[in-house]
Amino acid sequence: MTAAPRPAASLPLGGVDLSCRFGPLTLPHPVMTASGCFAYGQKFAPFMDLRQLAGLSTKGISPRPRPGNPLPRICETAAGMLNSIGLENVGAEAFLSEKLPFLADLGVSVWVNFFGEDADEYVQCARMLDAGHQRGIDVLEMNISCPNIKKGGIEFGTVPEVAHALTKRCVEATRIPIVVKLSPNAADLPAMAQAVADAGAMGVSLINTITGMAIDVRTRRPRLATTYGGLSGAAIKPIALRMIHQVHRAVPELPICGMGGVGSGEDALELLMAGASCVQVGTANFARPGGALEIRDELRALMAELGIARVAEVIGCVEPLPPEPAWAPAPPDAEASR
Amino acid sequence: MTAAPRPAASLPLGGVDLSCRFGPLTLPHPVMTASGCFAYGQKFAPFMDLRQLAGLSTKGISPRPRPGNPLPRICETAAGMLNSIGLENVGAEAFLSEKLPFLADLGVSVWVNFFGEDADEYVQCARMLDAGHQRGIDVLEMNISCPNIKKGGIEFGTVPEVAHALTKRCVEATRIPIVVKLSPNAADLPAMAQAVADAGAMGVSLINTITGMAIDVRTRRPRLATTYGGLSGAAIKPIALRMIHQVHRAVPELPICGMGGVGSGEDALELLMAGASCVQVGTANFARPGGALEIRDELRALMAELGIARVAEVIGCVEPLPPEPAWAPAPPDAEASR
Amino acid sequence: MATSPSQFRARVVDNRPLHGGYFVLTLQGPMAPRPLDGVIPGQFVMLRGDWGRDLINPRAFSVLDASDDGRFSVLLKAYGRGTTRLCHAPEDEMLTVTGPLGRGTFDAPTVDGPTQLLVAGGVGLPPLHLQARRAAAAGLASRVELLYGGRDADDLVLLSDLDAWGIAVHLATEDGSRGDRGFVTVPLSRRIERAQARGEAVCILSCGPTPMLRAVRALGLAQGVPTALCLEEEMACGFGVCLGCAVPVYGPKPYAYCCTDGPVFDAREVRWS
Amino acid sequence: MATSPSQFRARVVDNRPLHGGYFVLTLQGPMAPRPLDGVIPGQFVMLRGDWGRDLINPRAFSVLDASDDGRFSVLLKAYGRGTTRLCHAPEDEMLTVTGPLGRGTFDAPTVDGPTQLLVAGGVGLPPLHLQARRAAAAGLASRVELLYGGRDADDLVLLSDLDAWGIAVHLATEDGSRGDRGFVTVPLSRRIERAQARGEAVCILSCGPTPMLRAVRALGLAQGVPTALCLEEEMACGFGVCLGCAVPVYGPKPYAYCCTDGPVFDAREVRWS
Ligand SMILES: Cc1cc2nc3c(=O)[nH]c(=O)nc-3n(C[C@H](O)[C@H](O)[C@H](O)COP(=O)(O)OP(=O)(O)OC[C@H]3O[C@@H](n4cnc5c(N)ncnc54)[C@H](O)[C@@H]3O)c2cc1C
Ligand SMILES: Cc1cc2nc3c(=O)[nH]c(=O)nc-3n(C[C@H](O)[C@H](O)[C@H](O)COP(=O)(O)OP(=O)(O)OC[C@H]3O[C@@H](n4cnc5c(N)ncnc54)[C@H](O)[C@@H]3O)c2cc1C
Ligand SMILES: Cc1cc2nc3c(=O)[nH]c(=O)nc-3n(C[C@H](O)[C@H](O)[C@H](O)COP(=O)(O)O)c2cc1C
Ligand SMILES: Cc1cc2nc3c(=O)[nH]c(=O)nc-3n(C[C@H](O)[C@H](O)[C@H](O)COP(=O)(O)O)c2cc1C
Ligand code: FES
Ligand code: FES
Repeated sequence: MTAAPRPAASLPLGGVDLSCRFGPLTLPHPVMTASGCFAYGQKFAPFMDLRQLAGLSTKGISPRPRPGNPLPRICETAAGMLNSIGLENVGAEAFLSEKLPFLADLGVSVWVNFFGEDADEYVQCARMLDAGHQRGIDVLEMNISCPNIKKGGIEFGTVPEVAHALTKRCVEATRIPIVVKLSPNAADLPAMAQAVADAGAMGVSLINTITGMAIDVRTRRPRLATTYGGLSGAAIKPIALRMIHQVHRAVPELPICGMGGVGSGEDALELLMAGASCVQVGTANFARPGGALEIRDELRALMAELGIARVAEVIGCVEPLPPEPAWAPAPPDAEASR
Repeated sequence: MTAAPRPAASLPLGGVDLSCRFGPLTLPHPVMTASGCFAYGQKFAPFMDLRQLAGLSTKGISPRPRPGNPLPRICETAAGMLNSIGLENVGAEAFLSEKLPFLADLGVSVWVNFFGEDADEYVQCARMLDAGHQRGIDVLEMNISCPNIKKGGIEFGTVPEVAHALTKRCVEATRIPIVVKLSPNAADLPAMAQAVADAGAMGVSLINTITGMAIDVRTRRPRLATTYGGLSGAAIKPIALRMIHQVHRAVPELPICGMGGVGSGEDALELLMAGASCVQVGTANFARPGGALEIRDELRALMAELGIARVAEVIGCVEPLPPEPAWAPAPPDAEASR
Repeated sequence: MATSPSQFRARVVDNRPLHGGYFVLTLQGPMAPRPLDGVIPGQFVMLRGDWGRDLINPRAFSVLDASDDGRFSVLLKAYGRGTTRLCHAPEDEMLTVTGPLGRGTFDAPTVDGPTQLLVAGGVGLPPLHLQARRAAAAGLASRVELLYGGRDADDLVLLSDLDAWGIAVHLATEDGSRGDRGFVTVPLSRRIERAQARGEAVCILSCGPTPMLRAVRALGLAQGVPTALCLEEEMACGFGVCLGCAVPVYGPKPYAYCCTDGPVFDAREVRWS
Repeated sequence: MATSPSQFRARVVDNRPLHGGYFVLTLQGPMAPRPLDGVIPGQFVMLRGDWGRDLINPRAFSVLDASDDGRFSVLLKAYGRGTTRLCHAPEDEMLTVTGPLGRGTFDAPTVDGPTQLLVAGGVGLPPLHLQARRAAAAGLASRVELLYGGRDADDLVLLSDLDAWGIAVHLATEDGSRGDRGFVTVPLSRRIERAQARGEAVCILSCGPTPMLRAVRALGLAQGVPTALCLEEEMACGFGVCLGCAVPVYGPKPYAYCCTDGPVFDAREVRWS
């Protein structure tokens, strides 16, 4: 316990300004909800005032509707869960006509998560969703990291050159800014981030779920029909923090939307300090449908307690611990102190 | 919940044969203890009968002694912990003279975990430890995956060609069989496993800790002096299972020593079913210094309950769930059933 | 359909052990509004204690009863980690509750409708118990009958309620210690045969372990008896957003959702082998 | 040094709230052998409840006292998740205990040795409290004095014990509500000055929050008073195998281990800035 607590005068709640920027976007606070964990928003209306969110990311959209994977699709693990939903969604067309109007009306930042089964489908999807430009869609969050579809997915997410080419084509296909959601299964995240930044991405989202597995020893079967699924929740927060920090250090000017195990205001602040410009709440929405706004309130209270007036102050602010005094066989002033 | 429990007559405890094989080795049961979580064994003597272990893996040994990293070196996370011990160890020479005799006397399988700061040091270490051939060392567990040293480490663990070359040199440097401990941070585990198998490794150990981070929001400092550390414990079990399963499917003849979050007999059985030939208990030793033998007993009881007579029966036995009946707009016998 | 769901805190006011490892957990929810007013048999709640960072998702439990003093109860049995904790929840512990959830529910019995055969097993009793309670309260006790199966006599709980409501009960136990020896399908097929012999219209409403539901479904389909199944799928959210609780179905789309389309489904619709 | 450590189960027989958020948790361990027989001030135990898969490692607590009926106690305050749970551990809860741990401990006072100034803060009281208890039991109450600092009067606990044992006590509180206003170093420097003025040999034994220990160390080194510090480092195992609890030191090796070399260290040896 060598780090002395940083002395800081606490602030009144009102002294905290939660507003923040994500590239060109201005957000009222840094707490959004994550793709696949918030459906298309509507179903949370009984539980929270959706207009108070900073923004939300929709379930991943593909050019055509998809039915999703066989069941079982989810299973709980230690401090986390696995899912293999299979990117079930209504398809771009139905999204634009049936879901977007509701979202556009909310006045929050709407990020449409999207993907395709191959590169052409990605581009096609970006082109289709371009119809939402200035009609409610603020960001296209390009998911190159889903472990749950057969073709594409993983490969786009692990090879920088492939990701670069794909991003470039999608950026050219739409007027809406693109944020690329990177795969935590990639060996070199900074290279991936640089590659998509060079291709014109406005920012990156990280992390998506990490590929995992669970087995029912009684039936000798995997607990998910697809054998593998994506691990999310508190268990992965340390990995998310590391990846956000690595990318922020390597490509400091690239805004990062951080996610992975955020379940409290303190978790959110950790991600911001690692280098995220805003955060998304995923799995925690299931247990606490109003959780994202509670997390915003906790963040405000914690910032007040710690004397942090503005979000921008702390983005990526974490610094190495001071070095220990140099080792020597005897204390420097061994004689003096006797 | 579609998988019906597999019917199996339960067995008396005595009807369970826990003995198993790891390549040429015969083990009395599949539960060993993991490197870095069991020191050099002695300190567990007050808590358990060490002779009852299947085997143990020592703290990672380098050619010269190492002092380890500055503090803080550990921190707890959700269902897991981060460590950055820095591969502190007594060095190969002191290990052979001071630690090995005690271990050799135990009559259990002694795996000496080792590493170097560069390729030459790896080879040097393997050569030095070769003095333990038929004097107590059964396996050299080559750690190419430690996130906590500056040079080498990670790179050896993520590039198949580099791992192949390193393994080959070490295999040639010693008469003791080599098991390579792979890095979970590699993007393509099966390729890594194949590469080291081709180079003459007797088997692989997986997984080592996954690189992670935690931040103290009050001090704005990382919770570990080295910023990043290795995540272990229950939180990572789903990732361990996936990697073990992937490698076992890709290189079925290669024995796998599995580890990552084993804390119960059921966990151990899960890893065996995913494809491990034996398991190592790591982090769980800290809370339960006698835990490895309790886990062995739980495994025996669970196998008896499930009617599993021999360990070999279940290694890699997990099979996909049966497919759902094909979808159709109407039930196949819609009329008949009315 | 009951009111739209909300999330609220509720206090454990009673956690009564029955025999066979079952517990009736009674919770005190808010009074105004009472979130579970008008709850329908088959609807459920998601429950979670202040369990920290493990056991991250809430657990689903059918509502056993809800009264107008804001109290409601569920029937529990220890299955895994979550239910084990709930079985040991002490008085005054606070739980987080989401509900009422579930849109597809059991139809109420009617004077001239088919006799409803309520087929229950294990922790599948609650929706049928509530169905019976409501039937009795509506003076329709004779329009429902409970067929109830368990491993042994100990595995059959809350039977005195059914007696008190004057509802016919047919029992089956695997070890024959009470009622028919065998599965609940034994009295069920006998009852269906009797109905068919005398031209009585019957339908099946069933809830219980999946193997039981499969057998009930097969029987219902084979005999041409309209069958409604209350399913249990693994759930993360309970309100239609995680898409984890997919139920394979025949119909315009290959999957329906247990939490929002169900938990009650027409047996013909369910795509089971 | 006490007997070699073991792991055992112990039952909560009392969890007594004091003021200021402190609790004295008393546990009943096995009787034969009694694992904590002969425990030495500074030794500690690792405690963990049946907490499931989260909070995976046990927590370290100095032994406050151990009696020959197999009971022993620790002083607690809620700090994070683990200590919060322990503060709420109900009677009869079973905990897993490993101990006694720690080799480096406080030297016992002697008739002709230096006066031991026991400098305590917060939850650092137990080793010094036990040291004082043992001194009194050995008829050496006059050879030890307690210097005890806290935020306010509420933050100073178990003082009546010291009174009963006839041990001199010097208090300090940050808000001045009891004893000197300021840190415990205020009465400590006065006491050292007094000793130096009259040629009295004194030594410091200290345990408390790290910032306090840093100040005590600085003072001890500056005044040339032999100073023993009982340190708290984050621990996973408590018995020398995880190597997590490194303490930077001067000496043949750059690190010593809090759990096996300590927790008590010579202030000169500790490599702190
Ligand atoms: C609509 C509905 C109503 C239910 N009503 C009742 C009831 O009245 N009484 C009762 O005792 N049980 C009921 N169940 C089952 C109950 O939800 C599970 O037994 C419980 O979730 C198991 O949790 P666990 O932590 O004990 O088990 P674990 O195996 O540790 O749980 C791990 C995960 O699997 C899920 N899970 C495991 N088994 C089931 C299952 N059979 N159904 C759904 N999810 C499961 C859990 O929710 C959790 O997310 C109901 C389930 C559903 C879907
Ligand atoms: C030798 C020794 C004796 C101690 N004696 C006492 C005592 O008598 N009474 C008392 O209340 N506390 C004592 N502590 C401190 C106590 O162990 C920590 O406050 C406790 O571990 C915090 O756990 P938590 O879950 O509440 O905090 P969290 O912050 O949630 O814990 C997270 C992790 O950090 C570790 N940790 C956090 N703070 C400390 C710390 N200060 N020291 C060591 N580990 C820490 C925990 O063990 C855990 O692994 C002692 C510590 C040591 C090393
Ligand atoms: C059930 C479920 C479905 C998800 N679906 C998507 C998706 O469609 N597209 C996507 O980019 N991420 C998806 N994710 C990943 C989350 O958006 C998020 O990146 C991840 O869960 C980590 O955050 P968390 O730990 O807060 O959940 C999904 C996650 C879960 C749990
Ligand atoms: C404190 C600590 C130190 C470790 N040191 C080593 C090491 O020296 N060499 C090595 O190969 N693995 C080391 N490991 C990794 C473990 O051997 C094991 O692979 C990993 O912890 C996963 O298993 P677990 O979840 O059971 O702990 C260490 C792990 C921990 C927690
Ligand atoms: S449980 Fe989440 S969609 Fe049904
Ligand atoms: S706590 Fe593990 S070595 Fe000290």
